Amino acid sequence: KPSAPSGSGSSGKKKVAFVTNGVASFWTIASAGVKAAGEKFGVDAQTLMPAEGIVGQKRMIEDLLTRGIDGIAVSPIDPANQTGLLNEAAKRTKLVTHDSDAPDSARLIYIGMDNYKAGRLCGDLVREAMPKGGSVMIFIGRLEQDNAKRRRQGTIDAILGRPENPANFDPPGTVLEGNGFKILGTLTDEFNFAKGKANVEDTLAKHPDVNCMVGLFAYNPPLMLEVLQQAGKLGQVKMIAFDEDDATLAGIQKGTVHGTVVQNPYMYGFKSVEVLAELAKGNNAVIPANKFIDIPARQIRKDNVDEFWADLKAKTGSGK
Amino acid sequence: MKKILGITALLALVCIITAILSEGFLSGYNIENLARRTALLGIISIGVAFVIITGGIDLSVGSVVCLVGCGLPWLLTKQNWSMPAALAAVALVSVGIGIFHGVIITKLRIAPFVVTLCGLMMYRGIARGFTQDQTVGFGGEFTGLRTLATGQISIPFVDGFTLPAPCVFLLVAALLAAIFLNRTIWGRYMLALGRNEEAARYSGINTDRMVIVAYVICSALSGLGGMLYVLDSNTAQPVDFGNFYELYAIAAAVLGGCSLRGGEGTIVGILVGAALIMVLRNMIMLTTNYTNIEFAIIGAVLLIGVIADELVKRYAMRRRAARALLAETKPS
Amino acid sequence: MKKILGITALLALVCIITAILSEGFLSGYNIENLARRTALLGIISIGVAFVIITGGIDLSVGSVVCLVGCGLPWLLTKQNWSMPAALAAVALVSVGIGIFHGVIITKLRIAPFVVTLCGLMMYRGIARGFTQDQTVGFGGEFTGLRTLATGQISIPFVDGFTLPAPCVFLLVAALLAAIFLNRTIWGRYMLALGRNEEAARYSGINTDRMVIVAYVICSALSGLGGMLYVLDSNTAQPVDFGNFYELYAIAAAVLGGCSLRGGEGTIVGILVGAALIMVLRNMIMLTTNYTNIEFAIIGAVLLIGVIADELVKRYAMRRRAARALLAETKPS
Amino acid sequence: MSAPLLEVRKLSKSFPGVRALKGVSIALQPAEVLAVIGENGAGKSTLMKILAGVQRPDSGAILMNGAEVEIRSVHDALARGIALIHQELNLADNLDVASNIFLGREPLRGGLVDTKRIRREARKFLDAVGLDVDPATLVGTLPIGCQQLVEIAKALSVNARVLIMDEPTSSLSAGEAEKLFKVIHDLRSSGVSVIYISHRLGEVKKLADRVTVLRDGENAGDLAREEISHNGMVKLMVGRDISQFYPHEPHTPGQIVLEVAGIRTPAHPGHALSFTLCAGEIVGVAGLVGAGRTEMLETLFGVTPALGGTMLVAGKEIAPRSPLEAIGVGLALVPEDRKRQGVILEMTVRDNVSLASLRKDQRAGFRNGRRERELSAEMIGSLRIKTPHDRQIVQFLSGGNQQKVVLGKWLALRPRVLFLDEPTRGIDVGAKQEIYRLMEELAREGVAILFVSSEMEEILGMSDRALVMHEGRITGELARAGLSDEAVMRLATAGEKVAA
Ligand SMILES: Nc1ncnc2c1ncn2[C@@H]1O[C@H](COP(=O)(O)OP(=O)(O)OP(=O)(O)O)[C@@H](O)[C@H]1O
Ligand SMILES: Nc1ncnc2c1ncn2[C@@H]1O[C@H](COP(=O)(O)OP(=O)(O)OP(=O)(O)O)[C@@H](O)[C@H]1O
Ligand SMILES: [Mg+2]
Ligand SMILES: [Mg+2]
Repeated sequence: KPSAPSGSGSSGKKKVAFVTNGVASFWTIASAGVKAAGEKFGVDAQTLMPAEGIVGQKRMIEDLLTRGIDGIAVSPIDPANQTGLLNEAAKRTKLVTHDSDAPDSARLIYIGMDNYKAGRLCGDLVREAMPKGGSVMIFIGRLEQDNAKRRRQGTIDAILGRPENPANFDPPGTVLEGNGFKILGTLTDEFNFAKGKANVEDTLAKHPDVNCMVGLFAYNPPLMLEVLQQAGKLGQVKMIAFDEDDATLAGIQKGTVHGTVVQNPYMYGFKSVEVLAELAKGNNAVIPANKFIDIPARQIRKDNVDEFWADLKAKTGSGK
Repeated sequence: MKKILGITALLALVCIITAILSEGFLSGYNIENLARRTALLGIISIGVAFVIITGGIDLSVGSVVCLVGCGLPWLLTKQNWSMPAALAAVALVSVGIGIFHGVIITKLRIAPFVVTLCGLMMYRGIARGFTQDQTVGFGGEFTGLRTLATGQISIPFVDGFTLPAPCVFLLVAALLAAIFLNRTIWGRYMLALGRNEEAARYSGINTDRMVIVAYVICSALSGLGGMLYVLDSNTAQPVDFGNFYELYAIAAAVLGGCSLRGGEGTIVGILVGAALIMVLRNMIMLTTNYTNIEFAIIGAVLLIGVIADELVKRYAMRRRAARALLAETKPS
Repeated sequence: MKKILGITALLALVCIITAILSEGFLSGYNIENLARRTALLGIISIGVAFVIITGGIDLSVGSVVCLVGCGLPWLLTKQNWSMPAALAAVALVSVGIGIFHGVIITKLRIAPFVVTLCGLMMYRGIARGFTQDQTVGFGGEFTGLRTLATGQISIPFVDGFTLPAPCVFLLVAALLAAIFLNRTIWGRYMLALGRNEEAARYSGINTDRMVIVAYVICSALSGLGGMLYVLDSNTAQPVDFGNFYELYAIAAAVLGGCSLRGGEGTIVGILVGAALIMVLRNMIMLTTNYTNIEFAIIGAVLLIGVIADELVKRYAMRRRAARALLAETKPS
Repeated sequence: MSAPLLEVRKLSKSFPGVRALKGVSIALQPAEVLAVIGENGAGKSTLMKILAGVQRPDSGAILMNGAEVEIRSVHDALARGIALIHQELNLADNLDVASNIFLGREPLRGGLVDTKRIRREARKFLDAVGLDVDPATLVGTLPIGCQQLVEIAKALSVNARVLIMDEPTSSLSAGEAEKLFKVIHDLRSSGVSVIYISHRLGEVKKLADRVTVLRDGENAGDLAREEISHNGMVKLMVGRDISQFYPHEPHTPGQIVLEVAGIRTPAHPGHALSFTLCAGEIVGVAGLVGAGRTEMLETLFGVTPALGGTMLVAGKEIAPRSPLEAIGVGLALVPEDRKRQGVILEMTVRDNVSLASLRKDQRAGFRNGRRERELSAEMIGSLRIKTPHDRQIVQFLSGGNQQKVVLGKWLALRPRVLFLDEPTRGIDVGAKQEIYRLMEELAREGVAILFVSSEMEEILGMSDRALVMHEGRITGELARAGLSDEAVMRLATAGEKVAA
């Protein structure tokens, strides 16, 4: 185990870091990819999850630069405003972005997907689950980070049948109608699980006849399942999920969740480290002309859930 | 119980307003939810109230909730401990933390604020350490254990409402706490030392032991709360599970009539305080679409509550004085 | 300055250990980063220290940081206010908050803990309200203004290190604070009333005014800190910008020798305390891969620090007593 | 006759539930020492606080040199030359002596506090009160008696025209008090007027040019210089004669109940304390302030455990490490500082009286409510505690009655040995006499009483035997026959010259 690295070169291995935008189980899967790629490409690869938002992420990146890192992959929390920090990092080391892009910065490449498009996939699942339309409530951890905003907007636009417009933003408090659907609102919980659960419960109290719930952060769907089960409304209220929490996948198997949109966090981690390792060796050919490695999101439904889950378990080694 | 009249009236008012504005409020389902949330907050608030009554403060409540809330599923699902062993472990840790705080505060005479502030940082750090920052939960297992938090007890002759299991814990805890505080010698000792520790010591009270007991009660109830919270939500993330709960708990206790100067507090008041906080949040959810100003509203209500309480007290005192004066000047 | 000897030694120790374990630690780049972070924390810690010295507490620091940190870019970029107007607005709000706290605490006699706890909830709630929970930042604009936080001042004859601009703010604030506290009558009054408010009042001091001034200093420096934080990071998320900063600030002040009982504290000590917290975090990042236990370590160091301080004090006292005993029993 | 320097006309002041002053009038001539006396709660301190700007009156007028003035704040009062030495100590113990003396009136230099000048000038005032400490010493490190002198120096530094002293000698003993009297004489000679409040009537007789007596917030009468006599003052204060002030009758001591051999206190570990105490005996402990008497009692009672030596209670050796253990063997202590260590001010009479007995009367950890009621009723009756009911908050009782509550708390435990530390400190004559009467009764019932007092008359009047302490040592023991003013003073100063 790397216990006390002190600058590049002491162990001979190149050092790269994978910085996330927060602490979440989603990133745990990514860190499995980071580890696997680190072993495969012979680099010291570390996953860092800032617990304190933007200020914490900045501090982490600065300290990584101090440590003498050979490459950093980062998921910027607020790309538009973190350009300065990213450029500073790009000056001192190889910098790539993952999960959330910062196109205006000097990052070498973006590895990930388009959250707006993934959101649209999610919206499509809603329409698929409810061909006749109905009322929908959206749950999400926070609305501040760029990827969350875009994901939600994609979902809304797809449900309402709007054309693609990633720059659009509907305020969370407004009720939106169209295409036979009524989007009742978007509730955030700031990662407070008790509140996340209370949000779902209060929705049932306020709108007893709600038809569909969409959970856009990995932990939202499990909390929703929890509440629906306690309220005896499993299956009655359609559920659309995002990401691949175990409870979500189990729900899809049982049919209580219609489907989920999965990114591929494992590949985010793996690809990021792969690219950084190659760059560190001086191989710049890994960067395509469009400076984008697409790791597309996928829709998982009852028909492909078993295969997906088995694959996931194999990759993260959580099958035991 | 004049002290909690104001807060009870406020609670009633908020309930009435919400009931008028939202049909869902009085539904059995919503009331069950409110009862369960109040129970969870109430349990930790009672704990913190004991510390406040002895003139101390405990800022580590939220972190103990996190430590137990993450520790229990971690032990059960990741370390494969047996259920009794895991329960015993979290109970021991909770009590141990209380003893640790109490001993440092009484024997080394370090301010409770500082000791428990360190606790706030440490216990969450430890939970993040052993879970490796990963979300832990029960998956679909341990449904029996989870009934402790999710179970519903049907009440005879009442339809459409079943009592959530945490309420039973709350009622038992509140009853025991009230008896302890008001009917036992230890309870009286705590009230006395909260007012004047030196005089209590000179009266032959082992004040150090009483203070330690108060911190143990607080940590134990925080641990119980943490267990129920995680059994209820089924999953916990160490970075933010229980964040700021100490502040809610203290707010509930203060709303309920505990004075931070020590020596004052009623258990019923604390329950009313906890219920008020939960009903306020519920109200904002049910009647508006702006949940992000929830905190602003709770903060404002809390502040207005204590200010009104203070002003009413002053007014009452002035009236009493005036009446006494009148009685004196009137020829008898 | 015997009081801060221990903490200064601890800081030196941590620095030496980190320097040995990590080459990067002593690089100009890292020292600049550390200096800037210490400056930012130091500024809000000095503010909170004034409140602590008068025997109060301010839990709203982090929320004021959030309010100003989100408010400034919001006014400039979303509301298109002119820079002087926006700066004046956040300054006014900060000072206004201090007056608000001070007046409620002194005139209505409500515990500072409660008042500022409500502030903690309210100001963040307000920030979340007006930003609609959206991240706000300066984009690529306002580079001139941002120099206040990101600027580097080269020092004559020193290569490879430039002084981060916030350090200038810190030095000015610390100098003014030290002079204010030790050499002006108001500083005296604060020290006196922090220890014995009645004594101060009976000496003809307008204690209420002094308390209000302390809260204003605290809020003003919190606002300054919030401005510098957001100018430094260029962006702020209302949900967690400044979260828990009050606790760090209080921890820095306590580490630096402020007693929560009031009437004690040195400005230099606070700077050392702030630096210690920042160096500890830096050490963990530079020398280990376990950043998630960072908090556990800070909490533990803080606790060990105050315990050691207490034990050393006791030991010194016992030695003095023993010496006195010797002198007394010796025939003169 | 010209207008008085300071005059108060029909001043009234009410607190919630109490009318502290009901139209009180006083007049103070230039260069006069006016004593204001009265029972506890008569309104003396309230009146003085109003004059010093700490509190505002409800109605009435204050005149200076015949012109009506309004005193809105302490600052106002100081500006008009009125300074008050409060009944309780009011110093910031985190600041040094000089800073405390000039607190609120610091001389400035270039906008900053002129520390050098403060220290230099402080020296002058310290010399005046005969306190030989460095002005840079932290006040917190000084013993209570010295702090009281600092407080007096502080009042002198105002250069007031009217100096009010509210029980300045309550924590001073003979030596320091003498110094103070000299200061007062000097002040008078230089034209300053002094209002002097004290429960020690001997002092009043010695000092006062005139006496104003307050009773229940009203004027009860004035005494001119030649009319001042002990009985005259008492009669005006309590409205009746109190004959035979010290009800002492010699007791025949029973068996030895407390035997102290070589006990060392943490404050004075250099000296071993030894003495014995018999059942039914009242033993006084005399000494100057800081002689270590409180320390001795606290050590015997387990508050600050002894560093060595042995202690036998009824023949059984014990070494109490907490009051709890001391109580267990039948000891009880009525502490020196009533408000801090004696009562819990915010609790009721009943709760205070029963506090120490809860453990004894418990039923499996539960309180025995009926027993508590019986106990408080019994104590209110037998100690004649003046209270409307036993649910009254102790804060609202007068000092003497608070002291009786403390006594009641201990008598409920039926102690074998009762330690009393300054049992009559700040208590009016009526209450004093009741406490003496109680001591007598208890001794007759066989309780051994050890009482510390700084009042010479009390020591002489009440002891069967007296121990005298000086700087942590017991310098002598005087049997009743050998008890005299001079003998006690000689031992209390250990042969040093008494400052007079
Ligand atoms: N701040 C206050 N609040 C309420 N009651 C008060 C207050 N101050 C004094 N009192 C009451 O006013 C009355 C007069 O009190 P005061 O202190 O003036 O008496 P005193 O003559 O100085 O007595 P003592 O000899 O015990 O010092 C008492 O009944 C007292 O309880
Ligand atoms: N808290 C303390 N810390 C250090 N020394 C103390 C402390 N309290 C008292 N002393 C010292 O102990 C000695 C005895 O003080 P103590 O109060 O016991 O005297 P006393 O004879 O009871 O006087 P008094 O008449 O004031 O009751 C004094 O010389 C004092 O300096
Ligand atoms: Mg008085
Ligand atoms: Mg004494």
